[in-house]
Amino acid sequence: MQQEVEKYSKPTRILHWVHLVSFCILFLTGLVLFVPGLGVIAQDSWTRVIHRVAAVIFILAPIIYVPMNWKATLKGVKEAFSWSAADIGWLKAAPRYYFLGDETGMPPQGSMNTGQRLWWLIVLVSGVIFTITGLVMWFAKTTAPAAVLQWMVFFHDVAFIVAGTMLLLHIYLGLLHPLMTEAWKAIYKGTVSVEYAKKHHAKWYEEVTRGKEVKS
Amino acid sequence: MTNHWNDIANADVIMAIGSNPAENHPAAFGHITDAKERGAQLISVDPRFTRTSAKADIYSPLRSGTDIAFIDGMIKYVLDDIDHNPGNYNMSYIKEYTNAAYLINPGYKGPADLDGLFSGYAGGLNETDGNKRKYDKSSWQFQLDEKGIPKRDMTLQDPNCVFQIMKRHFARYTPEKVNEITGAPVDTFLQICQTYATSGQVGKAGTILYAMGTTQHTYGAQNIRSYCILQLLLGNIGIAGGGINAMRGESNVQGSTDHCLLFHILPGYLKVPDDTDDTLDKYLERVTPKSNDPKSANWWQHTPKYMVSLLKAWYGNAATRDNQFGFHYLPKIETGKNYSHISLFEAMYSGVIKGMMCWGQNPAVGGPNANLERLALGELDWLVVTDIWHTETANFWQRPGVNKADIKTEVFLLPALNSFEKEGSVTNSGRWSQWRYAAAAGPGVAMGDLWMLDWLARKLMEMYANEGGPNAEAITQLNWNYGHEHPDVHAVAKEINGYDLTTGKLLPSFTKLMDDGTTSSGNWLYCASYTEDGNMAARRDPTPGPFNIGLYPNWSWCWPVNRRIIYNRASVDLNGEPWDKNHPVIWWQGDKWVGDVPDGGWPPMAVDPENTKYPFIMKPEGHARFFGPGMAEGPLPEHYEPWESPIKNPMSPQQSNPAFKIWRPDEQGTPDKYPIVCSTYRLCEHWQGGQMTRNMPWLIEMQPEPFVEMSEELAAKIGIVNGEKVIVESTRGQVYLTAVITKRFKPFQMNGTTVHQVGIPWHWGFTGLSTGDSANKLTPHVGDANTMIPEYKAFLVNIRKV
Amino acid sequence: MAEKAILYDATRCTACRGCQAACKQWNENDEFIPTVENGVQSVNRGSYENPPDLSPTTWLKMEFREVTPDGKVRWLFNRRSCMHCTDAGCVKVCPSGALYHHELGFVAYDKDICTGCGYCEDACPFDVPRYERNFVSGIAKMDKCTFCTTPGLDRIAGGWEPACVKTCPPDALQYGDRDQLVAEGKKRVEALIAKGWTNANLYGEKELGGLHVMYVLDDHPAVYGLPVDPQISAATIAWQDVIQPIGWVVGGLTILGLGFNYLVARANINREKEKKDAARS
Amino acid sequence: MELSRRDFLKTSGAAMGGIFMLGALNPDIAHAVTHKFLPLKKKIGEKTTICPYDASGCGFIVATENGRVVNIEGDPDHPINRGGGCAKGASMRQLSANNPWRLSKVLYRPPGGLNWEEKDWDWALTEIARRIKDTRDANFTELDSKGNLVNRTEAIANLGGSALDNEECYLLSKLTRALGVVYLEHHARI
Repeated sequence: MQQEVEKYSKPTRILHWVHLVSFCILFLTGLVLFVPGLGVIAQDSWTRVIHRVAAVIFILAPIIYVPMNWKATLKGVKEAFSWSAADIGWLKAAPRYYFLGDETGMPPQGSMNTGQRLWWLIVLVSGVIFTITGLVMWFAKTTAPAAVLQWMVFFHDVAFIVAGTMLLLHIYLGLLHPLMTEAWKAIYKGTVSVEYAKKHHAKWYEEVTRGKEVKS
Repeated sequence: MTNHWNDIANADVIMAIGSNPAENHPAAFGHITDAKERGAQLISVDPRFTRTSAKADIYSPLRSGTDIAFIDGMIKYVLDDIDHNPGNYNMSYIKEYTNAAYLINPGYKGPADLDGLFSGYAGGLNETDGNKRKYDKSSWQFQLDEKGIPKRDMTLQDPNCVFQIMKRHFARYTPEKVNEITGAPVDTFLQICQTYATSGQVGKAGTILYAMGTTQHTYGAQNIRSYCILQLLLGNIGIAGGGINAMRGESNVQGSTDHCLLFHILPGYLKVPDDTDDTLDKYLERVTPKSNDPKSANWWQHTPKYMVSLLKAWYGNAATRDNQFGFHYLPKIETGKNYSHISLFEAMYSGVIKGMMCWGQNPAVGGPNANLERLALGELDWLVVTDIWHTETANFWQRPGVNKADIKTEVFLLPALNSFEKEGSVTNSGRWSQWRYAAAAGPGVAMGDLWMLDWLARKLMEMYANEGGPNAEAITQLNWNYGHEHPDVHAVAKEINGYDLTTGKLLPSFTKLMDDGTTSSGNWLYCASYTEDGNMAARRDPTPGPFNIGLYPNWSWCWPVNRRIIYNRASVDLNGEPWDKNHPVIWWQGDKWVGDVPDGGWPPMAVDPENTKYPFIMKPEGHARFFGPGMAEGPLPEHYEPWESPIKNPMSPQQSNPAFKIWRPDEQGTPDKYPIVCSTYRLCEHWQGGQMTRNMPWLIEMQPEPFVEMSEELAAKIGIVNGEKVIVESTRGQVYLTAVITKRFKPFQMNGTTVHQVGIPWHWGFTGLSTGDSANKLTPHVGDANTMIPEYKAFLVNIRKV
Repeated sequence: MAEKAILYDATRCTACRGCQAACKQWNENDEFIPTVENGVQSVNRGSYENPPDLSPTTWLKMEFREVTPDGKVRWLFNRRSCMHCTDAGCVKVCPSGALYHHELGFVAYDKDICTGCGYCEDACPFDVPRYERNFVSGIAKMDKCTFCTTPGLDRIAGGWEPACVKTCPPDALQYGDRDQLVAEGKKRVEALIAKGWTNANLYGEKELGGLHVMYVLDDHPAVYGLPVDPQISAATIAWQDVIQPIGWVVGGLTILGLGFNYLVARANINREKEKKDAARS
Repeated sequence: MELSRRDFLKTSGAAMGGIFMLGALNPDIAHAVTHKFLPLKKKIGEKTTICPYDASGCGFIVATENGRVVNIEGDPDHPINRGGGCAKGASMRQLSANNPWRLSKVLYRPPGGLNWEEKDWDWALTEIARRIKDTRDANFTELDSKGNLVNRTEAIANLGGSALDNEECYLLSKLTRALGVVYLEHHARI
């Protein structure tokens, strides 16, 4: 039996999945307004109803998660904003790595590699933008000036493009990329193999195993 | 209307005074727009700046009730201008077609000599004794020659001739005096005089459009007289684009007037018999005017033919020479007694009237002094109302603030059909009788008024036949046979037109009517409306007709005998050539008239002096009257103040019209307590007593509530802001309204005196989908000296903040 | 086909509001019936102008303005409804194609496919679209003047003029080929100028690429409450012309890139594997 | 299985990218939704009528379906309004039987009654005829105080008529005169 290390705690995983599902629903019900020709699907506002239900889940999930996982939250947020020179190295090495599987020059990564941290940052920032602009559009539609509402749509849209694009990347890497063999498992079961951890998150593996026995 | 709606487009100048056509006759306003497009000037004279004023080239304010001063001032301007520029006026029209040259009894004296009164007044200045508030008119009469024909001075120089009397009478109405009375700025007034006087040129036309703003005064008829005098001086009567045009307010008020649902006239404007008429002959002798002038057509000389034909229509075979054609079946009124609206409600209030039938009218909102009239309804034993809605009149017993159980009146409310659920004709303001059809089903068990009337009449005939009663034959002998179950409206229309009783054929024209009982006609004016050729009112030929002046001769039918412009023989010169060759109405070509149906087919005056007739055929003397010796309060219009006025009459010590009846002297408001002039009016979005619009959501949405319009200056004085609620009160009642504060009302500046005026639309009442206070709670029970039309347009109120 | 338009001549209009009622009559905007029980929903607000605003059942309303240039009062009437712009902000932002340019030029509307997004409401430079909206669920439908082309109530296809034009008693409203109406409007403006209305102008000839409702005015548009030089908002442009295309490109490129990456990476990994296998063997 | 999955992704990826690109290049193509055309659900035209409001005498055309009014608009052939209609004229459809506030029943309120009672036509008209006869007969003046034959009753008044058709006005004029009514008035002064 291969040795496993815990990558994501259960609450974190639940949050991830709840958020992912709600975001995908939001993404798809938003996409119908974004792609001309798909708009007809949205007729009679039924996609908006779904969008709003999903939005409530999307906003409530972290609100429930944060007080219950205060430390993890702090750590996560801190991580999203921890950037160093090593990240440049990762960016330089990434194309060769992701296209050719060539690990040359890839610096050792923490719990989240540069790409994941970038995604995580986008999730945080766009999440806030989505929430604020969405709430304004929802609750101030009849009261806010037209210009304000239009800029709300604009920023909602910018966030949609950025987050949506990154979501595609995220799903692709998590599900399909030939090298990311255990990312799925990490967020599904919560653990990765030691081998995978060493290879993909060397720095983090060192941190979590320092002074600890690795479970077998 | 002497002319008609489409004809307005032919005008060069249009003056809307006492009217607001953009608001109240909006669809017909298109013809005013057409005229403007062709270069016509629109003048609007109104106490407030209205929707019509918004489209006018010149607007002048005028304090409510001062039309006479304003128009008399214009007449003075024209008379002065005739002295200086006679070439700008149609002098032969004035001399030949009007009574300008007539000589008046030398004993005549006017207001200039008698402190505002005319000669022959029974009382003194500001007389309060009702028996003395009248004139002996003998000094106002025309001088007659040995043949009994009025004497004329064709030079217009004789001091007793009408033209010279007019000059003396109107000289007092200087622009400054006009300003002092009306509040119209002198420069605007003069601009209007100048502009309107251009229509005096030969070939130019000016029209006056008036409505209830003119008539609803204690001197309403004199207001109209002043317009007529101005129009005659400018040669504007009888021509295309001219005339004196009363824009009437209800779809068939013209028709109901023609059929004389009025106490003083029978269908076709035949005078009603009174208690002095022992016999038909005596009646005919009294009411048929005579003329000794062979050149006067004196059309009313045919009265006996019309009266006998009417009696034949009503009583058929029961009307014979032996029973004076059933003359005594008809009621005779008490000589000199008035039975019109105000008198009617006073009689009801005092218990004389026990029962009333009310057909589509809503006096509880529309009647003056509405509080009084609602009380009067409670004095009735029974009341029948037919309508298509619940009205305030039908529901007066459950109005706010009364104990229902205390009101002992029985009320029947009968559901009627509306205009497009039944078939029949209506006559518009331009005298066009137009046929309309049953297009849709009515609600529930609703039935047409014709059906109800027929049912009632047959029931009453049956009852009187079985039970008898006083003058029962008047009912049992009625010629009443319009079919079973559903009366045939065509049978009625044919009866109105009339038959040749010997052949049984429909008559082609009233010229065929006879006084020997061989013809019948329910209304001689409508004879020719339904002939052997068919139903003329149903015609729909959209071609504009001769001379392209928009006569539409084959569209529907117009009384009399499809004559679209009456007095049209004044539109030509003595040779039958039109004054305005661009807009001829009729034209003598060869040996016949071409164009509109001429006002009598006689040849022009200069072409055949032997066989010709004067153009004003409805006047016994054949000439239009500058000087009107039949009027109650004087032969020429003189300014008096409304019964309730904020100022002393600046013209003379005689404060108000000396000849109208004062019903309730103690209800007269005085300016110390009620300093503000108030007027009532209508809105485009509502109609009359509101019963036809206050249940229609689209219209309610546009004008949801009654309001009082006032100037910013008055609002500041009262201390209110726009949209705030106020109480408006007169001695007769008070109303709770929203204030609409507007720049369109301005205080009147009259030679140093400031007078505020406000206005209230009168459409609202307490039933229906949209309710609100009725403006007529404020209006007084006084009326015109000639017509008894109530004085709705000028009375005094006070306004306070709620 | 020649573009059609409406010409509104404010100098002819008497504000009888026949158009306001005829619009409701034809388009069956009579669902709302005020009752005595629920109170008549409209009040006098110190003006003849009512209802207070356009609404899903009021696609056209007349505005009343009192102005006093040089001390003399004027009462100005103005028609407020969809202007049917050529450069129509609403069409630009409508995600479903419910708002579209009719082949005759004006902005037609297919209510059935409206998603209720409300973008047009904010993008319209004339503030015309109005919504019936559930605040919580967001279920909404827009309504505005359809130039009488509502399916089933299409007067234009039937060869009739719009209901408002048809009912206008003083012919203040005209319907016809846009080119001809521009010429007619200019003629009227010249006539007004000749009469001394030096500020007279034809509004809508050039605005937003040309409106399909044009106004003959005897004074500046601002006096009549019309926006001077209306524009599609910066937000609309930034959103529709900049960000959306970028989004399409970025989204498209990303998907293509990922597909490419998959093929390359897979091929490489297989090659590596083969190499390893070869080395092993 | 793997192959088909890959192909699916390839195809859909390209297709999605394609839609995005297409949209970016030409938004109008995507907007070219086919809009359905429905035949007119309202008729225009059927029977002509004349407006019941002011006395301009404007012509209108009423269209009905099964007796129910579906449309009323100006009669374009009519020379006075030329198809036009003001706020009231254009709202005329709300005058029709569709309006729930129209009177649809015969109603009677007894003396001192607190409410309306529903009745039928026969009863109501018979009662009215009875009231008319009784009031007339009890208050009829054949000879006045001066001995003149006057044949009138001042106890019955009749109001209205301007909202009626000419034929109705005429019959009303005829009937009231036959009854001897002199308090006869309508809207002309109001």
